[in-house]
This record gives sequence, structure tokens and C-alpha cells, in this order.
Amino acid sequence: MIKAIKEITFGFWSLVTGMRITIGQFFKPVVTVQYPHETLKIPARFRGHIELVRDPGTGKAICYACKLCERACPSDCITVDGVKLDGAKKKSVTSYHLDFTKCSLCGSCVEACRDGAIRYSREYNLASTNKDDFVIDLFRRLEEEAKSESHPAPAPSSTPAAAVTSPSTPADSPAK
Amino acid sequence: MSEAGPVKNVETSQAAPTAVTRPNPLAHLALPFQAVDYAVKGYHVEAAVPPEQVVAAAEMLDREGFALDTITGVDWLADKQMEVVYDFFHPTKGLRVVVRTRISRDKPEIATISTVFPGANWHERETHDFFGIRFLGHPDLTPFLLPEDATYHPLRKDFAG
Amino acid sequence: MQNLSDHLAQGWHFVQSLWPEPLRLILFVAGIVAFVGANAAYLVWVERKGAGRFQRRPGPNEVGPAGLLQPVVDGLKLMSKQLIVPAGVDRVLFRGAPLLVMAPVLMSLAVVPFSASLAARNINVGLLMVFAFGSINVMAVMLGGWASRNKYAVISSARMVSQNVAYEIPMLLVVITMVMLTGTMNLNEIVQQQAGWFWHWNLFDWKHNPLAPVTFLIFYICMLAETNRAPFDMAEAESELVAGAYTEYAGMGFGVFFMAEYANILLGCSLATVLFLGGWQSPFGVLSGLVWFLAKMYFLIFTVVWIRWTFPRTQFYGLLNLSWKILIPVSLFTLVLSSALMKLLP
Amino acid sequence: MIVKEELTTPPPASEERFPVGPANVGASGVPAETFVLNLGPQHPATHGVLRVKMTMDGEYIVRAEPVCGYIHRMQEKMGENRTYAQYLPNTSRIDYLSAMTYTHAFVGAVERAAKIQPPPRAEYIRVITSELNRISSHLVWWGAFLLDLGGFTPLLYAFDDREKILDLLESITGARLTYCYYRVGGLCNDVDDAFLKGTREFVAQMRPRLKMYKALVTDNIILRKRLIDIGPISAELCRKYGATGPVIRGSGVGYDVRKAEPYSAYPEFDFEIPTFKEGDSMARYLVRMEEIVQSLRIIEQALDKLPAGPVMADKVPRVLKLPAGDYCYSVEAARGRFMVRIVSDNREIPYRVKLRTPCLSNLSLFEEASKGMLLADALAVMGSLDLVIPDIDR
Repeated sequence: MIKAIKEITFGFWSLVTGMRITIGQFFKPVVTVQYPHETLKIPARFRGHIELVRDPGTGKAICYACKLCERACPSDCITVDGVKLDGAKKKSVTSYHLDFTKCSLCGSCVEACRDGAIRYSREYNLASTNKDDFVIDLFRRLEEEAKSESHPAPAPSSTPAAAVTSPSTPADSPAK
Repeated sequence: MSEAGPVKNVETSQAAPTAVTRPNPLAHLALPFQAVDYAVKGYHVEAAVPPEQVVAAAEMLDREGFALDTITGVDWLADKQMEVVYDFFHPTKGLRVVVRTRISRDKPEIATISTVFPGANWHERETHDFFGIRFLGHPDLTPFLLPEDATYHPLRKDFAG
Repeated sequence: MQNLSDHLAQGWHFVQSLWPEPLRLILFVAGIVAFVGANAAYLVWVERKGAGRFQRRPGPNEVGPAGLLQPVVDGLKLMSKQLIVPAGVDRVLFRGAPLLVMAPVLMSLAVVPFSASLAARNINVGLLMVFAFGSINVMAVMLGGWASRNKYAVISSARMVSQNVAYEIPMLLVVITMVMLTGTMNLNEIVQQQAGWFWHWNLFDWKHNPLAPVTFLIFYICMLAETNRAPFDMAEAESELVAGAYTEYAGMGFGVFFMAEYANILLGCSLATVLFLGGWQSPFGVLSGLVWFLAKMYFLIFTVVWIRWTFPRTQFYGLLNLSWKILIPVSLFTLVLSSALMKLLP
Repeated sequence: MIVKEELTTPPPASEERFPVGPANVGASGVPAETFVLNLGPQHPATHGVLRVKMTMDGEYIVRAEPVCGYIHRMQEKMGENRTYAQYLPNTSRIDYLSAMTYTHAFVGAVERAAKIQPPPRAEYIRVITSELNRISSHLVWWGAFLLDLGGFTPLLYAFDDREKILDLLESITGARLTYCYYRVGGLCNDVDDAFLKGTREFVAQMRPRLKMYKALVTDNIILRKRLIDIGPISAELCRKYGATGPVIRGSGVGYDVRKAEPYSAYPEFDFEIPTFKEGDSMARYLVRMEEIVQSLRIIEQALDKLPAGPVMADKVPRVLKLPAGDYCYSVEAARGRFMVRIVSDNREIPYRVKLRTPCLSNLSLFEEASKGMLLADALAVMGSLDLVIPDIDR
């Protein structure tokens, strides 16, 4: 009988402490980030889908279509082709298709590339209604960026690894 | 059962294992157990037995207090054989034992050990799914991970598409 | 405040003298339905906001200022959904269950005295009527569960019946103790007896019922169990029975069950306020009125939400043991004790 | 929820369908009237796509037979057509809650076969990140387990703490769940000081939180009534089914791969293996809560003794060809013993990759452990086994 009474009192006391803790939490500030209105700071090594790197000097893409990344990718997401311009000793890339639906962001391509021609982008707002928005042609996108940047400012302003804080969804950059 | 022999420590033994005689903790069992260098292989004792002795080995290890870790199938297409590897671990003595056996590839059949270790039931169903090895005496050898009506065995080397 | 409710009362008497009794009743019925409807909707908001704050997140804040329009939007969504009646279902019972659940709550609220003048009917067996209607809603939900011919619903309705039977008894024992102490079943008189400072409430009536706080606690626990709330929500345990007896209901069918649950909580808390916390009596003896009644009731409702977001669910037989082995003996003991004390020191 | 074929047949007359039969559960013959309840594959309590076919007599379970395979991706076949470096991302997708430990096992097996010794700093960082991953996995289990038992709030508190771990790991690996951080021979890049400082702050801040969890949940009478003496699993049953991890440690056997087969840098830290003899759901619950404390201890010791130096072994061949033979490497994941067996025939693609996952063995004893149990208790026991379904199906 004593054990039952002791159990009831300790049990009731544990209920009261439980409620004391939750009411304590009730008056503490909110810990969640209200996503559409506020966004978190993206860490430096964040792995978005890959993007081509622009050579600061010439403003062209560093990549010369050596296809090392294509071979390194476990799920064959990358198809690269380039053409040898006359006068240039190396090929230059003409199209760089990344099938982001199959990419598992393992980073084998970025590591395989010996010249640092591709790096992780900072984009995470990748919602889209149809699937082929995710077959991204990185080279065409690099061209647009170059055109849009050179258009307003005539001098080709070299943009170092710009932290793209404003999330741009691929939907607005034409995928085909 | 005498206290287990000293377990080889991982860091020290990168050097090639010289002719160090390792005490065989399971020497007293009738089966041909040999001690193996843990740092190289990842388990302590190994035994290659003919298929008929597998159930006997399982019963012996069960009496020793071992637990069944997993059952691995390997399809050796080149020499027309299927290899079935039984892994056991000892919960208190930290010993790892491997029992291997080879069966013919065109009639892959072997006795089930789910009577000794009920845990083997699912492992055997899975190995049957992937390799088509029939475990005689198994309660219900229906596909475990593959769809109910699957008749193909994906992990066979000659499995086309 | 005092003169406001007096004005209200005088204005009211004037209206009453002008038109016959039925107009007054119609107005009261409309008033109660509106009160229950608005409360049921905004208790959902209180619950979701409270849950959010307990879990250190803001709760609904997108629709309207601080999410105030959220219940309205939810209501519209529920109404716009199609009322699906699955095949092989007993049609009459399936459609009838939601109505049967909502009706008793509205009727029992007719007896609850919201303030001195705001009581629909002043019946001298008010408490008996409330508990008579109280047992209908468990039968209604069981019908709903049984009629929807779904395994989970059948299990849940079986659980609900045994749970309500188990908790009806200690609740009635406690109510009998209170009726014995106050000598009347008319809720209005019970409240009037508790006039004066807050130590005149039945909760602090040491002379006759030294175990009054325990009785209040038993009444509160039984009210939680009756309405399938907080640690006793075995009937619609999300993780096991998905949505319990309401699994097959969609659209407003589910909406009515949901509203009935909150209306039951409202009824339970207002009864607890009337019986123990002195209804519309103010704790300082003056300015007693509707505001105090609502304040006490909403504090009790907030505690219901508070308990829900703190404790896990009890086990089914743990829940039955709690009632048969602990609540019933203790309530019997308080009944005998207070009757003895009433005899010894009048 | 009704099984398809039942609906098509017209329901027989009611009295013959539910005759009042004796409820002798499972003991002698099968009771007169049982019905089959399908729990899953789409069900809130199964944390994934596990289906349990329960033959029930009223609320008591006569036979609960788990049906797996709904999320089977043939990981082992993928192992046979990818090189060792290409298979790394797959390893963190087998049990996404302890991705680090699974990659550690695969990388360890390859290093054991190719006789590559990662530098001490890499081993220490592997231990730190694996233990952080264990804590985050236990926090997810704790929140989801309480959710099964009906308490909603602890899940949010647990995820609040877990968020701090995920941010720490994201700052060094770039990913939140499927880190692909270890490489054969070491790590892909080194940790920075912000990570080390952040980890120390996390460890210091976690201890008072654990005290709050203990007061809010562990000592709560409702939870104790729900877990004590519920779902007893004996040490013999664990051994028969090969269950490992917190399940066997909850039944009194202190089997932990970090102590039984010491690997990586674990022998250099002193930590205990929490075991409880009762073998009921409460014992498994306490084992995991105690393991979080032990992991915090390991992280602290590893941070104090973190050696300097490179994080990648020097001569790691670009194209890795393992010598023929089979090699195993087992680690202590959050749910139990995870072992990778690589059979190689000296090509750069493995001949056979076998993944021994803990949840398969832990779940296999559920059928025998849940005989005659109530439905609510069976779900509490399944929650205490801490199952991750892709870990079972692979």
C-alpha cells in the first residue's frame, strides 16, 4: 500500500515538473526561421548543383572539355562537348549538360577536375513544375551571365566566386 | 570454453604477418577452423566446410554461444560454383567466425540453418532472391525483398538487364 | 462592470416584458449556437497557437494578423470538401452520427449560468440534465465508428466506450459529493452559494470537504477522459488508429466531430468553473459578472491545451486501472468523508 | 486500410462473422475469430514503408509478420558496377541517419584491403564526426519514439538540438544528411577552427538539455508506465536473431563493435558501454539516452587530443585495384553492427559488395517478441527497436 501511495505522489510530482518545463518553454522566444521572409546564411562549403567557373582574365569558361568529370560521375549526369578553335592550343567547351535529376551531389566531378573549372553553386531554391527544367546547360547559363553582366557595364567585370545569395531558380534561366 | 586468445589489435599489425602462430580459440571443435589475422581479413577464425557439414557447424557454434551475423552469396561464374559465406559473432567474447562452403552453380541447393538460428530465415530468403540458391527445409522461401512474383535473380553474374 | 451587467439585466427585463417567452428562448438558442460555433472555431486557433508556443515555434501566422483568420479558412476548406460515404457503410448511422454528437452539447449548455441573468433555463435539476445528455455523445461517436465499417474505427469505438464507462463513474461520484454539499442541483443556486471572496468557493470549502482540491482534480481528469483529450486520447491515437472513429469521415462530417470535441471541452470546463470555482462570482467579492466566468473557463481550457502538449499517451489498461483502482476509491472516500463532516460540524 | 479482396466479397451475416469465441491468444490453437490488420506500408508509426501483416484477436496480436521490400534499391548490385570512389555516395544513403558511420565502414574495408593507413588526424576527425552523427541519429529516434507514444513536444525540442549538429556538419562537409566526407585514405578536406569551437559549444550546451529531457520525459510517470516491462526481449532471443546495438545492450549483453573489435581511433578514448539487464522498452530507451552522454565524452576527448598533420594518406593510387580475396570491416552504427564485405578479383570494380545492416536483424525478432501483445504496446516496442526501413531493404 505504501509503495502505491509513494508511486502516486512521485508520479504526480513528475507530471507537475513536466508541465513546469513546458510552460517555461512557452515564454521563451521562437527558435524557428520564418523561411519565405527570412533565410539562413549559407555555409561556405555548401554543395548546390555544379556550375562552370569563369576565367578572371579572359572572361571565358576555364573548362576545355577534357571530359574527366564525365568519366568520374557515378550516375552519368554530365555530358560535355567542345570544339578546337583554330589558333587555340586547347579545345573550348561549347555545351555542358548536367542532368540534375540523377545527380547525388557526391562531388566526384569537382574533385576529378584538375583545373578547378567547375565548382558547387549556392542555389537551393530548385522547385520546379516539370522535370526537364533540371537538365541544365551550364555553358549557356554562363553565356547569359556574361551577356547580362557585360551588357550594363561595358568593361567585363570579373566576378570572383560571388556568393549568390539571391536564390535564382533554374526556371527563369532557359534550360533548352 | 576457455577465455578467448588475445585478440590481434588493429593498429599494430600493418607489417606483413610473419609466421606468427596464432592461438586458435575454436581449436577444440571438430571442424577445420584456422585462426586468421584480423587486421588483414576482418575476422578471427575461418573454416571452409563441405555443404553437408554446414548445419553441424551452425549447431556447434550455436552451442558455443555465437550469434548469426549474416549469410552472403557469391556467384563464381568462372569456376561454375556458388559460394555461401556464413558470418557469426560472439556477443560476449567479441570473436568473429566465418564458415564458407561452395555448391555447384547449376543446382544450387544447401540445407537451411533457420532451424538452429531463426534469424537466418530472412537472410536465406534474401540470398535465394538474389542468387536462386534453394535452402532445403526453409519454412517459406517466398521473395523477401523482390516483388512477390519475381523469378529473376539479379546478383547472378549472368543476369542480363 | 457592475452597472454594465445591471443595465444589461434591466434592458433585458424590459424586452422580456414586451414579448412572450418563446422569443427569449429563440434568442438564447441562437446565442448558444453562435457561442459554441465561434468558440469551437477559435479554440482550434488557441490550440494551434499554444502548441506552437510550447514548441518554440510561432504557430499559424500567415492567414490574417497572427493567424486569426486561420479557423475561418479551415472551416471553408472543410465545408468545400466532398462528403464521401464509402461503400458497404450503414448509411443511416453514418450520416446520423455527426448530428447525434453535436446535439447534446448544445442542449446541456442551455442550463449553464453564464452570469446572474444570462442563463437560458433555470431548471432545478440542471446538473442531472447535463449528465443525462453527456452520455449520449459517446454513444453517437461509437455509432459513427461502428457504421464506417473500418477496422481501425471499430477498434477505436470499442476503446472509446470502455474509456467513457470507466470515467463516468468517478465523475458522477464527485458530482454527487458536490450536490450533497451544496444541497441543490440548480446550477444557479450553486453559484450563488459561492458568493463573496474566493475562499467561499467550493474549491476552498475546508469545513465540509477538506479534500476539495483532490475532488476538483478528479473532476478535471474525468472531464479530460470523457472528451478523449490529452493523455487519454487512446481512441484517436494518431500513431496506431490513424484518426480513430473518424477515419472514414471527410469534409464537414469530420468538421462536426472536431467541433463537438471542442464544444465538449467548453462544456466540461464551464461545469468545473460552476461547481468549484464559483461560476461568475468574482474572487474579490465585487464586480462579479460574465467576465469572471469566461476568464476562469478559458484558463481551464488553456490548461487542457497545456496538458495535451506536455504528456505522452497513457496505455489503455493503464487508463482503466487509473479509473477503477485510484479515482473511484478516492472519490468514494471524499463522498463518505464530507457526508460525515457535514453531520459532525453543520 | 481494408485489404483489397475483402471489399469485393459481400460481408457474410454478422453473427457468423464475429461469434463470441474464447480469446486464448496464440497459446494452444489459433483463437476462433481473428482478423488481419494491415499496418502500413503507408502508416505513421512505421517511419517509412514497412508493412506489418497483423493477425489480431480483438486488440491482442496473434502473429505480426513484417513484409519488407517496399524501398528496395538493390544497393549491392550498384556496388558491382561502380568503382570504389563512385560507390561512396551510396553508402550514406543506406541508413541516412548514421551516414558517416556507414561511409566509415566502406572506406575502412577498402583501406584494410589496400593496406592504406589514414593519418591520425583523419582518424580523430572521423571519430568526432561519427559520434556527432550518432547523437543526431539518437535525437531523431527520441523525438519520433515520443511521437509514437503520443507526446508531440519532445520531437521539436530534439530537432532544435539536432539542427545545431547538422549546421556544424554542414559547415565542413557541405551536406546535412548524406555527407560524402570520408575518402579512401582520409578525408576530402580538413576541419576549420569554427567547427572545433562550434563542437565544444555544442557539447557544453547539450548537457543541461539532456537534464531537461530527463525531467520532462524519462521521469514522467505516464511514459514509465508505457515502457517498463513492455516488450521484454531476452538476451537469448537477441542472440538467436543476431540483433545488435541498443537492442542487445538493453537485454544485458554489452556487445559494442567499438569495444569488441576496436577500429579507427576508438581504443585511444575511454568510454563505457551502457547496458541494462531488464530487456524491456525502458531499458532500450535508457541505453540510447546514456549513449548520447558517452558520445559527448568521446567527442570532448577527441577534441582535446586532436593531432595536427595532413588529413589524407600520401600515396593513394588514383585508380584503386584491391588484391583478390574478401575483406570485412564492421563499425558500431547508431542502430547496431554494420559490416561491409568486399570480395575483389583485383579489378577496380568490386566483384561483390555485401552490406550487413543492423535493422534487418533487429526487426527479425519482432515477430516472436510481439506475440500476444496489445496493438499499442507492439508499436511502442517497434519504436524502441529504432528502425530505419531503407536500412532493412537496401
